[in-house]
Amino acid sequence: MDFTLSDEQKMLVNNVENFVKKDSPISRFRAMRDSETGFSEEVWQHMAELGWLGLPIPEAAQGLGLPFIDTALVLEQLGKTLVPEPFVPSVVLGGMAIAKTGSSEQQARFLGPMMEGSSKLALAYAEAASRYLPNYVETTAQRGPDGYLLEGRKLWVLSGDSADTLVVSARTGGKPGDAEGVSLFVVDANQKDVTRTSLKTIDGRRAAHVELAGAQGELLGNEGAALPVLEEVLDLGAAAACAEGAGLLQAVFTMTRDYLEERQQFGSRIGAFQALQHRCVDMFVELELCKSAMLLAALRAESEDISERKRSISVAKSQLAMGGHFVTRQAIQLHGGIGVTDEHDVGLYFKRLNALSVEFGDEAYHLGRLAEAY
Amino acid sequence: MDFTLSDEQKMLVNNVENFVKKDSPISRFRAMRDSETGFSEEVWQHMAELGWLGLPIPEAAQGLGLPFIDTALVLEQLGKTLVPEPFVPSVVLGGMAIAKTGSSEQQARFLGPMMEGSSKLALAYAEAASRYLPNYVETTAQRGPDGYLLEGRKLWVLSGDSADTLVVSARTGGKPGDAEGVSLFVVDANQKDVTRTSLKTIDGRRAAHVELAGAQGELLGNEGAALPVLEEVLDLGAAAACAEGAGLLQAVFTMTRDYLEERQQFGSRIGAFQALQHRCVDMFVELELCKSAMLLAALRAESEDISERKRSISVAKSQLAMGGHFVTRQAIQLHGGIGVTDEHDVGLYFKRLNALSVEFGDEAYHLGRLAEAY
Amino acid sequence: MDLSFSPEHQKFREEARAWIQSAMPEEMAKKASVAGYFENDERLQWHRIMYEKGWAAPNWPQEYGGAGLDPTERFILSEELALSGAPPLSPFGLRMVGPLIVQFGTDAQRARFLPKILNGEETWCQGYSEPGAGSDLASLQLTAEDDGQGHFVLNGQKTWTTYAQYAQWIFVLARTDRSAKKRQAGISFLLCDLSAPGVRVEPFLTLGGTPAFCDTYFDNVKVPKENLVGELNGGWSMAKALLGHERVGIGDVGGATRTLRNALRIAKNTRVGDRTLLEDPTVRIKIARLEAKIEALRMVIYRTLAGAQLGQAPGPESSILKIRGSELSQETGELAMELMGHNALAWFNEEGVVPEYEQWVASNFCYERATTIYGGTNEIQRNIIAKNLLRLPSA
Amino acid sequence: MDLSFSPEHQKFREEARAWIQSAMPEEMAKKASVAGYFENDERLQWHRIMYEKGWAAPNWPQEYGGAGLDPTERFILSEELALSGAPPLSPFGLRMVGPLIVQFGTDAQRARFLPKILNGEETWCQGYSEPGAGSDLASLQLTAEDDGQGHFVLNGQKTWTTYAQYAQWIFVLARTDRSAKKRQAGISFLLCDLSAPGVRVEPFLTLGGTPAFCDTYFDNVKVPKENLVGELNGGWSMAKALLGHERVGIGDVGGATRTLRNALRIAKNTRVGDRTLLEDPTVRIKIARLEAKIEALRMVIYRTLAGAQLGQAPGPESSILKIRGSELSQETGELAMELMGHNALAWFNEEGVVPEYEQWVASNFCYERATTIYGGTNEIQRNIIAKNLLRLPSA
Repeated sequence: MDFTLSDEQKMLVNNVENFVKKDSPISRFRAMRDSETGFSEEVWQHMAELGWLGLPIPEAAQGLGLPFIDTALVLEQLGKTLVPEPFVPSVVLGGMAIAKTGSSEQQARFLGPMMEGSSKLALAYAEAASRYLPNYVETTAQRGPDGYLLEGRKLWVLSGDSADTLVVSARTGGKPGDAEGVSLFVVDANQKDVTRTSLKTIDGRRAAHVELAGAQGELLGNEGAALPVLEEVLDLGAAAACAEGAGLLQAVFTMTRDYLEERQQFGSRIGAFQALQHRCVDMFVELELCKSAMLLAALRAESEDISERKRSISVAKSQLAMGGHFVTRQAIQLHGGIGVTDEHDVGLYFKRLNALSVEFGDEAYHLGRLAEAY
Repeated sequence: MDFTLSDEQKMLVNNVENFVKKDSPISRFRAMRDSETGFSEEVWQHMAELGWLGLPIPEAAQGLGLPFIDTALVLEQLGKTLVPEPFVPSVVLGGMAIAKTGSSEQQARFLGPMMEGSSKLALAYAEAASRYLPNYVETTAQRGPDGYLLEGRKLWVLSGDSADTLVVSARTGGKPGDAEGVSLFVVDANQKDVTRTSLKTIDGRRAAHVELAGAQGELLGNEGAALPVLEEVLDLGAAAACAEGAGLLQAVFTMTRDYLEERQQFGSRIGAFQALQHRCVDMFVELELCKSAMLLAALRAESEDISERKRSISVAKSQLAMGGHFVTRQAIQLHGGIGVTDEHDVGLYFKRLNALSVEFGDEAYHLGRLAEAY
Repeated sequence: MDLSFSPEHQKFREEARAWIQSAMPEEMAKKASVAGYFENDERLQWHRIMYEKGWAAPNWPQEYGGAGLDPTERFILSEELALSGAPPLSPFGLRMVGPLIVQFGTDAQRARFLPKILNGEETWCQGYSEPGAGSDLASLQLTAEDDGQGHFVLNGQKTWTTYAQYAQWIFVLARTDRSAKKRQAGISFLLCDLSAPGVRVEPFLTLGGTPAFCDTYFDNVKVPKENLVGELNGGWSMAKALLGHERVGIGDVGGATRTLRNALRIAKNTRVGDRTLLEDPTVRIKIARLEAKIEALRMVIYRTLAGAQLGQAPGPESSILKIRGSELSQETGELAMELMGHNALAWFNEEGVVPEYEQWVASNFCYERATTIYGGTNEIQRNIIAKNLLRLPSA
Repeated sequence: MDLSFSPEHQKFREEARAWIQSAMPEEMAKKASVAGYFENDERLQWHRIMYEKGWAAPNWPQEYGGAGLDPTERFILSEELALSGAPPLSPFGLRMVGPLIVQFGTDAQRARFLPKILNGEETWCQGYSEPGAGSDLASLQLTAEDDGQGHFVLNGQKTWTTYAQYAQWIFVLARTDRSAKKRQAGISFLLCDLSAPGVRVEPFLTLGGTPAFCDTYFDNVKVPKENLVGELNGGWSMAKALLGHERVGIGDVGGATRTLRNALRIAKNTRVGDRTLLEDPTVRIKIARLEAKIEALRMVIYRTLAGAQLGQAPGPESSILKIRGSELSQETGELAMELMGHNALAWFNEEGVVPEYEQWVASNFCYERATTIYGGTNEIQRNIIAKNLLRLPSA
């Protein structure tokens, strides 16, 4: 076991840390959330130039091919100021789905532009009855003369409003709930048979509901065999949420600790009150658990032992929900009145944590998945 | 709505309070728990003389016929020093089962001696696979030439070791889990086809496993129709547990509060430490909820609206488990080292609460029962 | 002992429920059925309807326009209102400054202010908290200097002056004697016209995205001396009395009950594969646990209420209402959020994106974080109970 | 970064596991498999077996008989021992006074005491707490007066001298200078023969019904001066160092893991009607929640361990181990109790009344209340973290 960072990792983390501090303080997120897309195209291009968009993409597809922990370390830093660019939807979800299933030609065609910043990807898997189950696919794909035609409705596609290219799960066989018969398709988001509704989310970002009315789709990988990859990609998403969550919680914890030191009431700094001190320690306990669990998730996200991967991800994701809700709710409580205004940053973290705990499966879903082994 | 006690109720409570203070301090329970039966026959006779054993028994059966709340008020006082005599098994369970199902002749024959103190009753309903379900009866009763013969094994019959007469649920028809086909029988505990194993329980009391190998039983009420009454009696048992629990929690709370006031560490009374003050307040919150919920249970225990009765009992019993575990566990924590010895009384309350939270259905069972209405 | 409401009270409940249903305009009823956010004009509209019915100020003495209801009827009415989802009437006039003026005001003050509070013509807001004086209200800094010409001159800032942007009047605690030794001394209770020169109101959004909060700034604002309520420098005890009012929050389980019912509705209507979410035993048990907690607290309320009906002061059991009531408000909202799954991501989108009964869940859930903070944080409540009720030693 | 154990360490784990299985006598293995309570002679028997293997004192320097294991091997060994359910070796000699004598003792003390601690010939107990000095250890009252004839004379009482009835020696903190201004000054660390005249040991039962605790009384007990460890009046810093040792509790999730596995076994084997308890989703989720909590804490341990392997001092993450580890010990036991249903009523009955894997659950559950108390209550731990690590202001 070894949890020390390599020199390369240190440099990477350092670069992101500097970027976050200088170029993306929390005030930038606050400003962006009222803009149309919720993020800055300019910053996105900057991220592309820095090479970040290729971090986990295999070298064969011209990415950096770094282990997922490196992406997680980057996301942990980005989480500290809630950097709003669609890194996870485009790189981790859409990008890795194509990297894991696409032909060399497809990888070059879709991932190249994504990594260069000229194309954005998103993953469309959730549906009205799927909740967090990737196998409950009611959207269908029928093979036609010019490829596949997709029919159905995908919900809560993260950053699906600004993506130009969607990776969509659809059923080419079997019935909803079956493991077999799920396929992945690349879908041009701007074609006329795709209708998107842009949605604001609680964390000041955007998602889309996507109506597919006979939309053209291009098959990725083998027909009907995509469920394992889809699960793998969603687990990467969960690991990404854990990583971003760890950074977020560190930031909100520090903010709260500092507030306890600085805020005066009853002639005393409120951090001197034992009941608040103990609460702060309980927050620290959960923070440390979330930080450790995020390492577990990131280091096992690519494990070849699938049950080990799922178990680790589910441990970390449920820890993020349990610990994250506690830390962010208490952060607001300890801030008192200003904590429940939209003015103070603590609420931004609170809301983002709520989104992270839902995305890629909530606590109940992941505990249920853990229990499958019993 | 009215929660004031009538003059008669005040007098009754006052009598029991005096008895508890003078004749049954917690030290008496401590002494009794190592005796053979766990209680004092002399005190039991005294209770009979005072008329307490007939409190909820209908006037038609020569009891006092008082509403169940009066019995609950008595039990609340008895709970304060963990008075160990088998009031609930004999009066509330066995007694009320016979009162609700027996013929006048049976009531006179079994309840008269019970109220006089010359006979003790117990209720045998739990089995290996029943958990808390009264309808999962595998014990069978077959009609023979001289009445019914019972075959099966009943577990955790409270005070079943010292009772001479058992009320036993057995199946005269249907299969385990069915509502129909459950009957109640009076069984002479001393007949040769009944084998009892006396058991020590966590709360220093006694129970028995009862082997019925063709034991003679006398039918109570209509064959196969006893489930509603059995449920009713078990709900009375649950209400009794809530009442005793409320008294228990009041006592252990007061003991803890006083300890906080008296114990010195770091040159200060530990009750001055804010973290412990807040814990104590949280205990107080749960105590008040348990006290209020016990009134709900006791006042609705005899409600003619069965769903209202079940709902009220289940609310109160799950509150007792939730609040009671919290209060007693924290009572030990706040007592520190002496709290985890067998020497200090706080542990006696802790253990009794554990028993009360199991008996007549635990938190999960009662929450499940609440959810049946959804 | 008796747990049932008297036949008269049961009848009153039925009447109240029926009246609320019939009195609510259609649009309002629709919003009420999904626990939506009401705009100011909707709240005023409902105030007027309640006023016409005579129920705007159930707690006031009848001579000033009170409803003439007994404590149980008042409770029933507030519970039915909460369950109906009707717009909550602004509490600052009706439940706070109004009763205070009744108790401590002059006849002239009563005549000037009470009728317009009652009929909704003048809306009030509360000027207690300041940026540096939240839990520690006694450290407030807003000054009120006697200008020798019949006025107090206000300078400073109040915050969390909820809905000040819609209000005509504000009641403030201000420091009239800066030399007082005890921080609680030297504070007076003043009534200030928000249209007076020098008053500036700046609304800001709550965590729930709604425009409920304001900062209110005072720059040499003149308040006529006749707008002093009670004794000069005697404002603290009145303020505390008011906080007590605010803390009781006796109707709180109405909101939690309503939110839990909504959670049940969400569970029933949410599909998970071939089943509904409500078929999941883990979901059922979560709902049931909150039901048990709410019902246990409801019994505490009933005990308090039965005492009040007999004219008794609230017993020790009532001290837990604020703490547990606010916790349950939050826990029910948290459960509703959890049950919504991905729909919990939704934030102020157009109708139809999520079912209408889910539309306001996230905003309410966020705003409800305030319930364990306002009216004295739950930590302050615990301090008070530890000291005053449990008599634990002080450091 | 790498989360896997090295092949060498994996091999060590397999070897350790295999050795434990083969080395345990049959009767002991049976008890171990059901987490039973071990009598003193069984603990001693296992001590001797571990001693023969060279693993009695993994933390000691090799020159005094340590096992020569690296930090990860030591962790693996302690985890495998915990999972096996083997009798825990008495920590007072091996993990507490032994290392202290190594660090602060004289050569003569090392030669006299260490070998017999190692081979189990002499068992020790700990004399820290007193009736009036629990969390506030510095207020201890046991006096040690110099008799001018080469002895300290002990008078007073120690309590929670766990297993003193089986021990030959006790190490005590005693007040050697009553005039010291700071309460922590004037305290010395002494080694006392329990067979010395004037020592009286009175065992008493724990909440779990087991005879683990004792009061130990000292009535003019003479302790030769050569049994002073470290400086005269310098005992406090050594005592604190030891408490630190006790607090780390790095192997704690071994016990919680084992209890959770037992809970799973109970759920699998408990019938509820026509199903097993484990088929109930609400039960599954309860087990899973604790699994997630344990595994998250295990990662914290791994981080600490990986640092130790590199010779680094424990990082801030390690400070949470005692708090969370003790909570999980309790929560797993609470769950096991819940799953047992009526069987949770059982208390020290004969075999067969409940399944053998349920036999000790209730006793352990009760005793585990101590884990949030001993070695510094969790409240004290929070005080320490708040002050030393989070640097929150002091009152």
